[in-house]
Amino acid sequence: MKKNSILTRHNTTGWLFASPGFGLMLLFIVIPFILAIAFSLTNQRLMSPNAAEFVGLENYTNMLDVGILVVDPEIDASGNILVDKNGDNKYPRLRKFTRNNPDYPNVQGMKEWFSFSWGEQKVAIMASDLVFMKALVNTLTFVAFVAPIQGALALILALLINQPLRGIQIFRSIYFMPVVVSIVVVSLLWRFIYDGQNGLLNSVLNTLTFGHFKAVDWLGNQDTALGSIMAMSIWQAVGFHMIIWLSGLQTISPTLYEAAKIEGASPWQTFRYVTWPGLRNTAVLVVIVITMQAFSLFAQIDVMTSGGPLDSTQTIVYQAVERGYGKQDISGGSAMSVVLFLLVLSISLLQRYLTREKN
Amino acid sequence: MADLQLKSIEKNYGSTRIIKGVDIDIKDGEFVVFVGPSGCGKSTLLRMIAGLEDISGGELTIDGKVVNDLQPKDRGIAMVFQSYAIFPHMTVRENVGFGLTVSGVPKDEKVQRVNEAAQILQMEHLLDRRPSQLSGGQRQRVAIGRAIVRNPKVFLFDEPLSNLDAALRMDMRMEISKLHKKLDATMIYVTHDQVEAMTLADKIVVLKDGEVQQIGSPMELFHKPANRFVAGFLGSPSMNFVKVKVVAHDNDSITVSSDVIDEVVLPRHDRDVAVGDTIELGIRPQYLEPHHGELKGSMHGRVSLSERLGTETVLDITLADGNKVIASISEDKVFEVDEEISLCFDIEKVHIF
Amino acid sequence: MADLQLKSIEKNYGSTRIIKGVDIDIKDGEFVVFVGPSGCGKSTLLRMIAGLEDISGGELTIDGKVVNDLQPKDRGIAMVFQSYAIFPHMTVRENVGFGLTVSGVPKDEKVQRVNEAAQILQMEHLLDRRPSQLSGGQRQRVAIGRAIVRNPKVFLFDEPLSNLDAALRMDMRMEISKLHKKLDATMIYVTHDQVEAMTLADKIVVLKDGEVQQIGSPMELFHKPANRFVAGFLGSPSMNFVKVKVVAHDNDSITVSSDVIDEVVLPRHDRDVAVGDTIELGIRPQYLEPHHGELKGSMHGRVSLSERLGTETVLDITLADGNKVIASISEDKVFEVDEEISLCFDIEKVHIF
Amino acid sequence: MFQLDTDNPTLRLIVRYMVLTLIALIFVTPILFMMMSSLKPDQQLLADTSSIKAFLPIGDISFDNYKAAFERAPIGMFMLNSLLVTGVTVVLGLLVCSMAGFSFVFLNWRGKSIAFSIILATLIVPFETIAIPMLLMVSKLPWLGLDGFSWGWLNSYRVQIIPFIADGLTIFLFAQYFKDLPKELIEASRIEGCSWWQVYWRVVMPLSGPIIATAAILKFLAMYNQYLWPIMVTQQEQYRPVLVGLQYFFQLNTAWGEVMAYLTIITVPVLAFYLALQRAFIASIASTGVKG
Amino acid sequence: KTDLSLWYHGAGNKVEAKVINQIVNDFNNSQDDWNVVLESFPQGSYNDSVVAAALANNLPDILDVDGPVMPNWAWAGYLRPLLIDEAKIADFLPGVKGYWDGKLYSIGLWDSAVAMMTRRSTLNEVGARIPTIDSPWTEEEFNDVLKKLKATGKYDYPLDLGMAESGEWFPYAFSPFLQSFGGDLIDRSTYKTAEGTLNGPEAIAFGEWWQSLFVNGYAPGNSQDPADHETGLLEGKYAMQWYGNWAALKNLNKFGDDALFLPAPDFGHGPKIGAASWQFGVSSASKHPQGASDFIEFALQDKYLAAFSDSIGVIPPTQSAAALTKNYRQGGALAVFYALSKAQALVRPVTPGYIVEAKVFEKALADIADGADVADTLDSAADEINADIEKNRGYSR
Ligand SMILES: Nc1ncnc2c1ncn2[C@@H]1O[C@H](COP(=O)(O)OP(=O)(O)OP(=O)(O)O)[C@@H](O)[C@H]1O
Ligand SMILES: Nc1ncnc2c1ncn2[C@@H]1O[C@H](COP(=O)(O)OP(=O)(O)OP(=O)(O)O)[C@@H](O)[C@H]1O
Ligand SMILES: [Mg+2]
Ligand SMILES: [Mg+2]
Repeated sequence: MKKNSILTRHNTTGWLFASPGFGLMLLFIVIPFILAIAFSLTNQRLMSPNAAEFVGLENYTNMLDVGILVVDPEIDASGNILVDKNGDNKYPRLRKFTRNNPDYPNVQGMKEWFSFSWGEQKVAIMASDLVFMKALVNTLTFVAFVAPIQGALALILALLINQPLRGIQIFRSIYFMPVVVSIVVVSLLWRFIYDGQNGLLNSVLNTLTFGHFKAVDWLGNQDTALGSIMAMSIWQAVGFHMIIWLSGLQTISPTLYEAAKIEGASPWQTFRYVTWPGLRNTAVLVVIVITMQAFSLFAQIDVMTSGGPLDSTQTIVYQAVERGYGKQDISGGSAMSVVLFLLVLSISLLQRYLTREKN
Repeated sequence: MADLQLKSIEKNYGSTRIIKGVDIDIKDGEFVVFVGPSGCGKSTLLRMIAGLEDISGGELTIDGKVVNDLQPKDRGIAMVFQSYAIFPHMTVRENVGFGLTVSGVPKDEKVQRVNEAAQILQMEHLLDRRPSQLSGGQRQRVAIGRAIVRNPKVFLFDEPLSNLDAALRMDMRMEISKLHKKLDATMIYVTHDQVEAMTLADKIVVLKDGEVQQIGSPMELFHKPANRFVAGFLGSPSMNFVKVKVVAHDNDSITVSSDVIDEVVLPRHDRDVAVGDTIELGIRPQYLEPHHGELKGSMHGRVSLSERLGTETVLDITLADGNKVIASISEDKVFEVDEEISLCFDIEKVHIF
Repeated sequence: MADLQLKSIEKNYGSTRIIKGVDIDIKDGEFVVFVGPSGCGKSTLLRMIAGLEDISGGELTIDGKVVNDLQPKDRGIAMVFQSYAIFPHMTVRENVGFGLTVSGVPKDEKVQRVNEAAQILQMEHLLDRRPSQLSGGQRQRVAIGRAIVRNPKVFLFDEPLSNLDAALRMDMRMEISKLHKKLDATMIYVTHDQVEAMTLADKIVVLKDGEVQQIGSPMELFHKPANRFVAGFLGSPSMNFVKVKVVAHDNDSITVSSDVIDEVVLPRHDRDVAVGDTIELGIRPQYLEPHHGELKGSMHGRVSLSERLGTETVLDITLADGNKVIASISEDKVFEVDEEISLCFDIEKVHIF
Repeated sequence: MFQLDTDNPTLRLIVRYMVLTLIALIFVTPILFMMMSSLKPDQQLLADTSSIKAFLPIGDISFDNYKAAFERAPIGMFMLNSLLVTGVTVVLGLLVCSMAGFSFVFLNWRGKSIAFSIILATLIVPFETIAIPMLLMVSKLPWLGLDGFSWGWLNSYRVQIIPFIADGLTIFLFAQYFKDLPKELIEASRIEGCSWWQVYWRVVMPLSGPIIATAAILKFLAMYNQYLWPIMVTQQEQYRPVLVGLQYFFQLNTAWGEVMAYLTIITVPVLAFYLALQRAFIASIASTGVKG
Repeated sequence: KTDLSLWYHGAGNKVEAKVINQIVNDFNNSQDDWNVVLESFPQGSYNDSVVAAALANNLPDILDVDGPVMPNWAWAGYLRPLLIDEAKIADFLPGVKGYWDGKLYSIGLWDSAVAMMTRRSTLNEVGARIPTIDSPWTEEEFNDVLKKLKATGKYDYPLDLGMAESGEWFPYAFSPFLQSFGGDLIDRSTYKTAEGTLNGPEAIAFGEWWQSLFVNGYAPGNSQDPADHETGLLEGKYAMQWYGNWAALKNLNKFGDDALFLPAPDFGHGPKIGAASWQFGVSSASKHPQGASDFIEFALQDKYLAAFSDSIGVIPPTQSAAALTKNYRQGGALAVFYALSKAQALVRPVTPGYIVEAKVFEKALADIADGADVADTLDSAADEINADIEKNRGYSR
């Protein structure tokens, strides 16, 4: 678009065409977002008789502060290290250090995020907003799993659906169906499916294994909750990406397939050498869209787990909403959103940078 | 390296019959060209040989073995497509070696065979480029290289040159011709460019509406077309057809005339005619010799368009009865539009239909 | 209806100079063809005339008025694109009448003018079809109809025929030629097909790398090319160039020879030469007459490929020094590959560069 | 792609259809579950959730839940509101976004690339983030209506429509599509004397059917499923959309049968809309092609 | 007539709508100054709607408010004190009177109560004593009952706490346990800190006990199936259910005389249950506070209180109203709830910070139920509450 020809040199017309759309976006997205950024620098409450005050980056530091605490094992009178039942060293409780202890000013009010042993000592990584840290990790985990899996499944479906079979349109519609249904509705339905005692999933698995399967409390178990939500999210959105893949598939020239066939390529070789390379641009788009959707994970959590059990399904957007609306701390919630925005922005810039390099 | 037989090959799409029982015999090492108007079924026939389309009826044998139900890769064929069908994300080397890669040929052997093929096609310096960095002709060469490297029994080409511009087309045509001589392989070539057909083929198969019109060497077809269709199809500009009435005939000759042609005596052809019959004369534009004015010659008309190409002049001539003929003169001559001219022709070179 | 002047027209893309100061004078009613190799700037020049590209330097006048900064629609031009650019969602009638519709011409007048245009192009029966129901040639006719109907001062064509197949191209070429005669409008036509250029143009402009090489009538360019480039560009197959040494010269003649050419005396051209200079002879393939064996003629070589086209035979000949020349004979003759032959040529038809 | 190493074409076909059908089951079951449950009384519905019965219309089947649902909430009104708000937003959105896309692709103006970057960046902003600032803003915006000038947009259709007319994704989709339109068509129409508006309206839009369908379904989905915003801005029942209506069914004792009936009712229009546009939709995404 | 707008949280509930409409109509017909216009909202999003309206300066004249939320709204300036003669409500249950900062901001037309619902036969089977209001179960007794019930193996779980419900149920139903242990959400003497009350030794004891319920398999955890919660007791999957009076009729219908509604156990500091349900207040935005108050006062008539009770099962706030009802009159099937309310009810902390306290408490309980470390969790909860109080400058104005 460097060209500046008579054909396209039209300042006023250009503005006239763009301004309704662009103006609305400025008014209803950009300005509110700038306001949100402004909120994040104050102690604005959702409702309060007190006027907001500028607090600088306090909301951010409260959220992102981490510290390190090195703890010596407990020692008995004779100087021996105390050992618990399992033979591990016993350490004093961390609340001793983090609560009203002026000797450790840098970890006041913090909670243990995770810890590891360092010789005799225990090194604990402390976070001032532990829930947010978990939300951050969960969100990244969610993205890291959902993006590739959903992308891959969508691709497989697209390949299936790309066959020239009679009635394939019907299957296309069916696979796309979950996309059409509101995610709130879908989440409600899946709560029944995931139920711990007699949910559908458990009974199906039970039947399939002839009763050998032990019922799992899918949403109530720390180890399975996030995974279950991932599975459902993939189920819901995979049809959407299937369609995008399909469009990519249809841009690959059929003669390339014929050539590969004549050269004697197996189906897998055909995929590896013809299909996949032909989908590279599509892949970039799919990854970007999935990533953005995954980062804004909210409705599923809100309806299905409220972030539990034990914060194993906390996510950034859910936290931001919980903080901003539930706890009326609109400045804290805004700060989280800004952090999320910056995170996604940097990831997509990185993605763009990487893909540009290769071309 | 292989001979092919097509025995009453048929192809139906649903209830439409596209190929209507085609018989062709192709000998080992022969260069066969399929020509015919667009939609006549050339590609379909070729693709059936390749195994890309099911054969609806008849039998296809390669080296005496029926291959109707064999997968493409098991037929020992290689194919070069009009759109090249080279893989855009692979280097030339990878493209050429693709068939070997997928069939698991050891690396050393692969390298060697790719190099050999590249040498034959004089594209060793291109091996590490990507298709996007190649010109059209070079791309087509890559496609051919990919075919060569596998040592197929039969090469199939589907209009391999029609995406190239005129000059390049001429070069590549010559290269394919040389390649055929060098490899001595059986080749089947589809085109609708008659120059390609004439220059490349050992044997031309003229198709129309899924039926074979004539099979023979280029000169056989050119000089002895089996029917009007074949006659009109080969040669450029295409043959003029003029309706005449038989005035008289004997064992050796036929005398004909019409409103626009003075009575001429033609050598007798192997065709039964009766006096009063309307027959058609076929005269190639190159054998029509125009002269200014109505001086001599047996046809008369007006120049409606004259195209001077420097070494050749093409005339559009409207005859007295409104029909048109084209004359082509192999030198630069000036004719005025609307000028009256008369045309001579060599009675030996006239075809009768 | 209009004359055009291009005065040192230039075009830069960023720092790249695409058109390097072009001067062309086009008279009212003239048919001007721009030719040149791909990428030489033909389209760019045409698009600058149309107003689709900015003019970076120089002056463009139409009917004496500088139009550099005028919008396309205000220049009184119409343009026909290679890809037809007809609107797929409109019928032929709507397509042809589109220019009139958007400029608010009254309905009656529009109907009348569309019908007129359709009549000129003999496509009245197509008026209610959609573009997808048309063949390539018919589509191009619609595009031309859309141009005609607006009664422009200047018609611009950018390779209008290159998407059509050979036979159709020939027909459409003739139609455009007739159209020009009928409308008597100024037309500018871009092509890289030299046959089109030769047959259509009143005046050919040969471009190379954004510079004009020669401007003149087709025969001027063919018989008196200004340089080697123009000589090689026009004529098919293209001109042979042979390097020779000047052996002697006087006022009327030059004597030359080389390893492969026996001494010949050529008529003097208007070129300064000294004895011992290396010069190039340009000989068109049609003017090289091959003979079997080393009987007569002044060049010697071996046939490396012989193509029989029925009424024409093209020979690829390798000379003793390894260079190649092409000879074209306008009859069907048989030469064997590798046969030794000698070549005669008409010294009057030799060009010296 | 997926070939089986069998030479029996019929068998191959059967296997393919079986695979397709099995997968289809995975996608259709939850929705089937919803529809079947809506026909059952609560007691049975809850008991059935643990078995295959959940998908079968067996037991005590009736439309009582639907009757009850219609009594509980003014479903017709909610539906009308939703369709009105969604319809108007989709239509205006397509217009405004396609115009912006047109401008970005075919016209040149100062600040264009910055504007485009801003639009792309807005794709990343989650709506939850800006809801409160936006609420504060719309409550103070002026409006000139039939009954004169007023301040504040709450409790109206406009507050549900106007903020969502323009969105980055739609603009982006249109821009992508326009880039692939043959440039000659635009140039030809300019030479024929079209103004830019005529180029847009007479040439570009008629050629954009497929992308219009795509954008329409995506926007329809997004709008129809609005929830947070209507809760904040519609204090009067007469303006509420369907998803807010869903809340009517979660009282002290949730009536699951009615919930399922309501869910079924509100899902039907979307499915219908989707199926209507399906053809164009799939064709269009396919033809948009994806350029990197 | 002047219009007065009234917002109510009961959209989607037909019987409730009937009563409230009745009141509105009666009021509008009873005088010539005011015309009350009702707007109903679905309960699930009612608070969000009101907050949004408040932010946008769009509040109605009269609105209803959940009892414990009232101080927050009053503090934020959404509500104004009622213009009602307090003598008129002297005999109302304490839980329905919304006092904050010494002023009456809201008044409820009913109260609710929670009880341990079970069956006589169930307890008899394990030989458990049937507790009474005067002599509730002690902690040991209660734990023992659970243990015995568990040991029968007849039940999926001995006790249904209603973990499937979320939101306000947690502080409403479970904070009384904490209070009975001697802790609280916040130090009620100052309302300035939770340190020591929410994470003191008593609170930790409560936490450990709470966790033991789930560790021992006495109660289903956070992932309880809502369907089971609804029907578990009736179907015999659960032996006891800690639930509100609104579900009592179901049990009565099913079990008849066998049904029992028992008081909360005493964990050392007396048995406690929650109080305060939805109440009516007047918004500060109202231009006609007198008319608004008049309407509320009008609604306080016994017949309406009884009508609500009869239609949605809630507890009437006065003895006289109770006498008019089917279930709560002397000897009525649910009269026990009236008694429970009277004897054990303790309102949730009356402070604007309650909103955050409730959220924090809910999460802490859920986490402990899921196995989190009790002391650490309660510490975090106390910290968060204190931080919130600090951010709001002690919720002073
Ligand atoms: N899949 C198909 N279904 C139905 N008809 C088909 C199909 N493929 C080709 N045809 C028809 O078969 C006929 C022969 O097609 P084919 O491609 O073989 O022609 P062709 O001789 O190669 O023409 P061209 O010179 O244009 O390539 C055409 O009329 C075409 O319309
Ligand atoms: N937008 C552009 N930016 C930079 N260079 C350009 C641009 N458009 C064209 N060019 C260059 O300008 C030169 C002339 O292009 P032009 O299209 O005029 O060639 P042409 O003579 O029409 O060639 P062809 O016969 O292939 O159509 C080419 O070298 C091309 O690469
Ligand atoms: Mg073909
Ligand atoms: Mg060009």
